[in-house]
Amino acid sequence: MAKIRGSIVVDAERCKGCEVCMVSCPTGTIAMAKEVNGKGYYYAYPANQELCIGCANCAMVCPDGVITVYKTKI
Amino acid sequence: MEKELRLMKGNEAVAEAAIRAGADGYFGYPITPQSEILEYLMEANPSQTTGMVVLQAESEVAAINMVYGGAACGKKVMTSSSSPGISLKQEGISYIAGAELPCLIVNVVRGGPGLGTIQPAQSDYFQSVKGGGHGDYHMIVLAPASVQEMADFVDLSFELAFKYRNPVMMLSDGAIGQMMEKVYLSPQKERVKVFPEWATTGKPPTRARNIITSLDLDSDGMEQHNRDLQAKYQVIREKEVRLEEFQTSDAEYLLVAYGTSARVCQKAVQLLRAQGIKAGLLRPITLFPFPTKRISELASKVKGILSVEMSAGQMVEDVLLAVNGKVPVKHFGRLGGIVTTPEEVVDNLKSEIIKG
Amino acid sequence: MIEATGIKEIIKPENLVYRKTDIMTDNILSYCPGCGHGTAHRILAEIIDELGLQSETIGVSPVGCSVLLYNYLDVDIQEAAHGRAPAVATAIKRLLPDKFVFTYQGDGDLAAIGTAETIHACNRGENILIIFINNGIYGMTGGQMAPTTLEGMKSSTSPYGRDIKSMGNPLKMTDIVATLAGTYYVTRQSVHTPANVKKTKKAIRKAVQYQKLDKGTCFIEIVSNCPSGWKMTPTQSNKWMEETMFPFYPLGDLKVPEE
Amino acid sequence: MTEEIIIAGFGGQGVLSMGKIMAYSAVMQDMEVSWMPSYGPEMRGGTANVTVILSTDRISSPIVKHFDTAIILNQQSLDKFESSVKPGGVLIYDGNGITRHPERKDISIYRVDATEEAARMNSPKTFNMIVLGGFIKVKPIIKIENVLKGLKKSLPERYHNLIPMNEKALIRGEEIIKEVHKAK
Repeated sequence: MAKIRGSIVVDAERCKGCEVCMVSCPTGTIAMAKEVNGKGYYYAYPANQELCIGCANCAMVCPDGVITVYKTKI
Repeated sequence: MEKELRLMKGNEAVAEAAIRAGADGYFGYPITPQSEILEYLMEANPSQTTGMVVLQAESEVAAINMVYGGAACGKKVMTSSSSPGISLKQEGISYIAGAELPCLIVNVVRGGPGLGTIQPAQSDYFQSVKGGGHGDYHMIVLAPASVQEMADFVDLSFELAFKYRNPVMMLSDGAIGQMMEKVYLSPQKERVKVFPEWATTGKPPTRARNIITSLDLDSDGMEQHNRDLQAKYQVIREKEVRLEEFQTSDAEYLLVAYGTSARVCQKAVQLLRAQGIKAGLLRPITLFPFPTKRISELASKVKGILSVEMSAGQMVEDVLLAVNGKVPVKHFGRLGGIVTTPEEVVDNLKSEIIKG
Repeated sequence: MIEATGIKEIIKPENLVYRKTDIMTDNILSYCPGCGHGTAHRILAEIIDELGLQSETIGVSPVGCSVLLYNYLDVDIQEAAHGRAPAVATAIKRLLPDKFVFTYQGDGDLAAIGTAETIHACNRGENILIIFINNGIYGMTGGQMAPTTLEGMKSSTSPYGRDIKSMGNPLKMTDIVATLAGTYYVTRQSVHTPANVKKTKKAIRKAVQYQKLDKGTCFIEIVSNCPSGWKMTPTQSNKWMEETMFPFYPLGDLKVPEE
Repeated sequence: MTEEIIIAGFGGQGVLSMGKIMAYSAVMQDMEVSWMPSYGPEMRGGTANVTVILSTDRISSPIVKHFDTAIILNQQSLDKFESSVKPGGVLIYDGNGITRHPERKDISIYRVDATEEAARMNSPKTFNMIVLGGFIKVKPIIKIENVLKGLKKSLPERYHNLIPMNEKALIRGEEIIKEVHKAK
């Protein structure tokens, strides 16, 4: 059976670190960075990228539209 | 095409002229003494002929903001009201001036302050020519003195409004709005189908989006916007002054009056001349821009000037600035809705200027 | 440039499932972290994109936090005076009836200073879409009490909580407009979870269709958060919204067309 | 030639429309006209008056203090406007309901009992046309044929059947107006 694998790209410089994506992620892919971006926010990043299923929940709730989502079947 | 002769009230003439000028929209709210404008338009029902939209708004505030919305689409739109209603519109007028939108606002002035009276007055001069709403801005202000001019100035107002992207006010009063005179109406103009390039009409792929706003949170940007506005007003001051003179060539005494008062003063000049007093009249047709230069020239030739206005003395401040101390200047006018009579003007000129 | 990307082998154009629509400009949103305004803007932009409405859209932005809406959506927009957006939109739609016209207004704008314009535009049945963001507070001016502020809710002008006796009741504007004959579709949604985002998008899509069919006013309330004004983290604010706002402003349709 | 006229009476007597017909008739004769009403709530049941100016020249002030002719239709208006008639001018009044008759000796005074006559003719609505007929007799500035032309132009088609009745009233007004006093 084909397995669905996803991946996200966070425009970290535009991320405001609100964490809404993190709590919306069903697989725990996203975490907040330990360092800040140029604006001083702890930005979101795919900490556990192998868990991502490309569901786009994170992107859908991101108020700043900084997440791009990709998905494929392996 | 030949002009059509009608006997009409000033208010009706404005309404009919708006249809014939090819106006796209009128948004108004009833208030005496200008309600005939909305009534006439509703009865004429131009949506069925020219396609002009006529809407009774829920308030003067809503009406002026409808004008904002329509003007921002590049359409020929207008509203009308009377003094208390114009006060309500001031917020919107400031936004329209700030966003540089063309439109026509007709003020059929009644006596104030407050609810005041429904009779004619000219006590809205300050709020018309000096701003009225917040911020540094000017409307172009035209002062019709006859029913014919109530009609003619509608088209002129739209022309000036679009030329300068600026609101234009026709500052009339209850007397001109309510009285009937002969009027020659221009033939029907086509409504303009081409939109100005700045209008919000839906962004095609061929241009950037159009934004209509008066906001700039950056103070430097806002200062520059203000400087641009002031430069525009300066051009208007230089190019758009309109006035009429009556027996000024040999005048020793000058009356300055606009609108209904100018009509009264014309008769006063006749009465004075019959008594051997060489009086003349200057009638500003534009109140902004004010005919400062011409008044200054005449001030060098006359012995004294009487500024006549149905107010406690508003326009006289601009007359004083123009005359700049060359000769005595006094104000005369009745208040609260009473129209000054020619005889009163004669008496006042004699007692305040000639003997004074 | 900070690296915040996932697995390189998956990140290929043919695998793309979601990216920010081009109708959203690249300007950085002026909203606080976690604010629902951004999400609401984005899904409106997505609808405009998906339905190919860019060249026929004219929006009206309010006064309030979303005053700069015109910086974020790549469509023609007019910025209205506080509360007057429905009047402005009325004229736009009447003069350009083939265009898609919407207003985007907050609770102070729509339900306080603009109450008259809102009610009358809805009552006339103006064929426009009104999007109403209700976060129970005045965000832009610094967290003052709004007409929709809940009983007991603290704001900078109700520092001890909204006292009904002296400050009046929270106003259910959406319930009011649903009673007006001119409204065709009235619904209350939110954008704080993926499921809610989908529902709100669906509502906006419907409103666009109804406007095309000249059905009258469509009114979509989005109950939203104000982390800064509520003095909470974004995720706390969303939780608080579910627990406290939704019971008073329940999500769902208030008026649906008879099909 | 300029004729400055005040017409004053109750609201509802047709004061304003009489002025309008007068103005319209003068337009038919290629004259300049102005019609300046008192307006507002006072029209609804209270007094109503209108200043009509007919002239061969451009009209300056539409508002004047003294009149060549005053057409007075009730006591209140008589009290208010008798003194406004220019010396040598004309005052025309309907005697109906008048308790204090005009007293000035320096003006010509005419009486046209139009209320009574309209009742007798069984057409109270033509009251103001009887008065107008009286005016035309005294001051033949406008011609009856032009009044009728003006009516035809200003009235909607559905009222054109009323024009013959109005013509009758105008002629009756010319017949019944009586000179009370002639200015020296």
